[in-house]
Amino acid sequence: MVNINILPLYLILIPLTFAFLSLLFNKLSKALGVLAPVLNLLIIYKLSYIFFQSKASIIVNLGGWKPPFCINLVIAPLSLFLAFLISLIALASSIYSIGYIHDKLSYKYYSLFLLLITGATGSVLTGDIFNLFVFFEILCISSYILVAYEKNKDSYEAAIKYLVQGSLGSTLMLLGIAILYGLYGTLNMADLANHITGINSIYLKTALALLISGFGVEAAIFPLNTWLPDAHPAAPSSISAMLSGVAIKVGVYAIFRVVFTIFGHNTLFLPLLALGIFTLITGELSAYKQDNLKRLLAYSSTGQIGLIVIALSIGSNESITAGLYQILSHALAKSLLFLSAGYFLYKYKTLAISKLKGLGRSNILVFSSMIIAIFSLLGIPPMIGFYSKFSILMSLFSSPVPALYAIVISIILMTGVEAAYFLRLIGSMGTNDISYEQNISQKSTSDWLMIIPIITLAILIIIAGFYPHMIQTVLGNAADNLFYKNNYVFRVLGGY
Amino acid sequence: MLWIELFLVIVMLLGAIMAVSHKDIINSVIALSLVSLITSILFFIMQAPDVALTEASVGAGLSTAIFVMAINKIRNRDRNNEKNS
Amino acid sequence: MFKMYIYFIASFGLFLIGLYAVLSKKNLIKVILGLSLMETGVNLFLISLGYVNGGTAPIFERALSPSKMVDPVPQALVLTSIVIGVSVTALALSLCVKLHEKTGTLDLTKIRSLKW
Amino acid sequence: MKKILSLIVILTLIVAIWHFLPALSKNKAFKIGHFYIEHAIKDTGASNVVTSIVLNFRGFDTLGEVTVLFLASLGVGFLFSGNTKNYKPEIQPSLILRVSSRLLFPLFIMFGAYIFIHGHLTPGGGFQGGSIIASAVLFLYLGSKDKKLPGHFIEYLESLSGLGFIGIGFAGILASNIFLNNFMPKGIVYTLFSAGIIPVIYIIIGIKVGLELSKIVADLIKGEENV
Repeated sequence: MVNINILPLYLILIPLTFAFLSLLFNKLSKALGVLAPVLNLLIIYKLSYIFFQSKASIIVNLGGWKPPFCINLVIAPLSLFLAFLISLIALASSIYSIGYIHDKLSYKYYSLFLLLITGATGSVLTGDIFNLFVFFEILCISSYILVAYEKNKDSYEAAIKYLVQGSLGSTLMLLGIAILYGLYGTLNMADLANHITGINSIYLKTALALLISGFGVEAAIFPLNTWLPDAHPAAPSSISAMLSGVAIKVGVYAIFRVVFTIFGHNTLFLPLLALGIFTLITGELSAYKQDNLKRLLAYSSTGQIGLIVIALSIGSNESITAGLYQILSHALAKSLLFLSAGYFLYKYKTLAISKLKGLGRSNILVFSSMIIAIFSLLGIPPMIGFYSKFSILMSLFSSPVPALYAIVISIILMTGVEAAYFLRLIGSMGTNDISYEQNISQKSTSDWLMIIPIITLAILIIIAGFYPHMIQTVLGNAADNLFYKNNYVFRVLGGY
Repeated sequence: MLWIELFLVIVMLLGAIMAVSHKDIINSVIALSLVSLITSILFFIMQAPDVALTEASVGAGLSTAIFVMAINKIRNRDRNNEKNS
Repeated sequence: MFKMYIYFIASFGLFLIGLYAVLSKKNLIKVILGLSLMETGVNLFLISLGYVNGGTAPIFERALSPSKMVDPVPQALVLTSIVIGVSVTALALSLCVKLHEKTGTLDLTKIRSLKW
Repeated sequence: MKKILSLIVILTLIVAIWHFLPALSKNKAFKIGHFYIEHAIKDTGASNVVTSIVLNFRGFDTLGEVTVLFLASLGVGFLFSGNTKNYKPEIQPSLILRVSSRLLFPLFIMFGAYIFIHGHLTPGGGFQGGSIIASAVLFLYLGSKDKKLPGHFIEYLESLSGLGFIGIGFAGILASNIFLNNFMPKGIVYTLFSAGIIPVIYIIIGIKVGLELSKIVADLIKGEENV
């Protein structure tokens, strides 16, 4: 009964409608916040089922015109994968927020949360560059407000810093789009890709630089990531998980959609490789010194983003697969860690690692999930993180990268640094001597609402580690979708 | 026509420089409003009446009002703080 | 042709003056003002891209040929970007007011984490 | 430091203009623009091409744009949710301002409504009309001694009109399986009742934008809690 050609649209419309509804029916807002990701997951399941039967991407044309003249949604493996990731993390974080967010304005929280999902899903699905800009703005603006949700001095500072840098980025992005429109008179990504044959003229270079720096603010690439270590810790933990697990990845996706699909660049992209290495090194080195748990996780996020950018910018098919793999493993592990950091903040009102000493033993479920996530981030064999890191290194060796050994050594060294601070964290939380006096409130249902998403994510990390080849195949499809621009152009413009 | 545009652009750029460099923030906001207004006229000259209408009502009107209200709030609080201390 | 040069200088002038304000000003409201200027510059640039010498506005009248109309697409885009701009400005200013409530200052050099 | 910065800015300006002038002066053919001009009156029935692009060809952008404005009003409302006092000006408005603001308020509203109802025929539309309505509200505030907008009620109306926009798009799905399709009869061009769903959407947008911007104004002008 359901028409395939409009089904993908519901991925955007459901969270958007629910965001409006949650202001109308304040009592239902929690249920709506959980229901939207669930429905989205069901739709994605149905869509991927259809996709694996027909092996053709689904193009949704809005408004009843043919692609270059209307906005279209492109449902291909890559966008399905990212939409799946968004809905999954959103589901975990929305269940968690029922236990975590208690103030009386929480219906506004859910409304903003749903709009965050709308923005992220929309920018992943859309096939029009100006529409991408609009959805990106929805994503950014809702995260500015959510960062300020705690309403204290730090959160206001973080939010305004994020806002200024973010809107600077979006202005640059708009200028880039304007130049592209001026050159080719079209806004559809596939149509643009059809026109652009290589990054040869100064205008194209300028446009590319503007677009990368615009999306790079949200993606937290090296010179533009000073907002991240303030904004991620200042947000409520459920939102930190969303920002770190989803929002940054959407930025990375947008950058590489522009570089690979629109500009058709399909070899090593040196500037981004260099920036990725800088991002990795600065992120991990600054994480080492932190005592605040969430700040440490935020810096570690920038380091991991550096790794993802390195993998994607190498620009071979395997390396893109590896980069997407790393996106998956990092999203799962980092949102788990942020959620559990929020759990400790909620229970003990502190985030200082020195004060959390020895508290791991009394919260054994959360603590063991944290250990699983950390092992996955470090790349210890049975977890999903091992395969992603391993395949990044393998793809590095199999492609012509300048200063190959320097890059490999820096990645390994940075993994060492990462291991040092994470093992310090585990060691300090798992010791026997408890320095901080415990004032544990009795276990309530809201505790369990927070613990269940954390454990579920941990189980997912382990299970995903058992099926590396299946994930590799799926992500390989997604990488093809990003990499082979002619296929994409053909699918979208097709009969035109 | 050309000279009118040239004149408008020069006034606009001067207004922008004044908006950025003036010490008193209220004057900067008024200069910003002037820039918006001239931009709106330029939009009209460039045959974009829809955008000109939007820029005039949103950019020159409401945006300035929002700026002034926010600055007013900040100044009131400053004054109250001084009175209290 | 000379006309295009004027618009071009105007839009990039606004953009760069705004960028200068964002990068170098200490007062937070000035920074937001600079963002607003940049936004205006980009809008002017977009509209001037679609301009045709001697063109007419893209609104049909009964006795008007559509052949000399200016490009309507940038106008639609600018409509969107103006509205987004005013939303961001309103949000930024209310964050400023709240920040001032907590810290008592809007000077970037005095606020610990706001150095960029 | 500042001087270096400004020097860099000026240098960039010169370099940018030097590089970009030839590209601009080429005056390329705008591909999709011509399509829209050709098809606007035939296929959408709106004589204002910009309106037909904003609401029909690229209507999804406008849905996003309305959402951004909704977000802003939600955010400003959230940030000032602690302030519950009414607006009380320090200097009382004069008699002339008080009376004229009340007299002119309905005229302002009418003007705004006129602009968004005629969006498909003349310049202007939902956003412009909405912002004029918001300035009417601002005017009312300036001429009053003690005023408060019903914030929660406005929030309801905002979400309702947002749902209305989605609902019209959805009606397109029911009618012809295409979201935001212009399924209603196009009518006679150049008359008020033409262009199918375009005037309906613009009225909804006008109401929504008017409410949102007035709510932002009201939130920002409201009294302080702890002063």
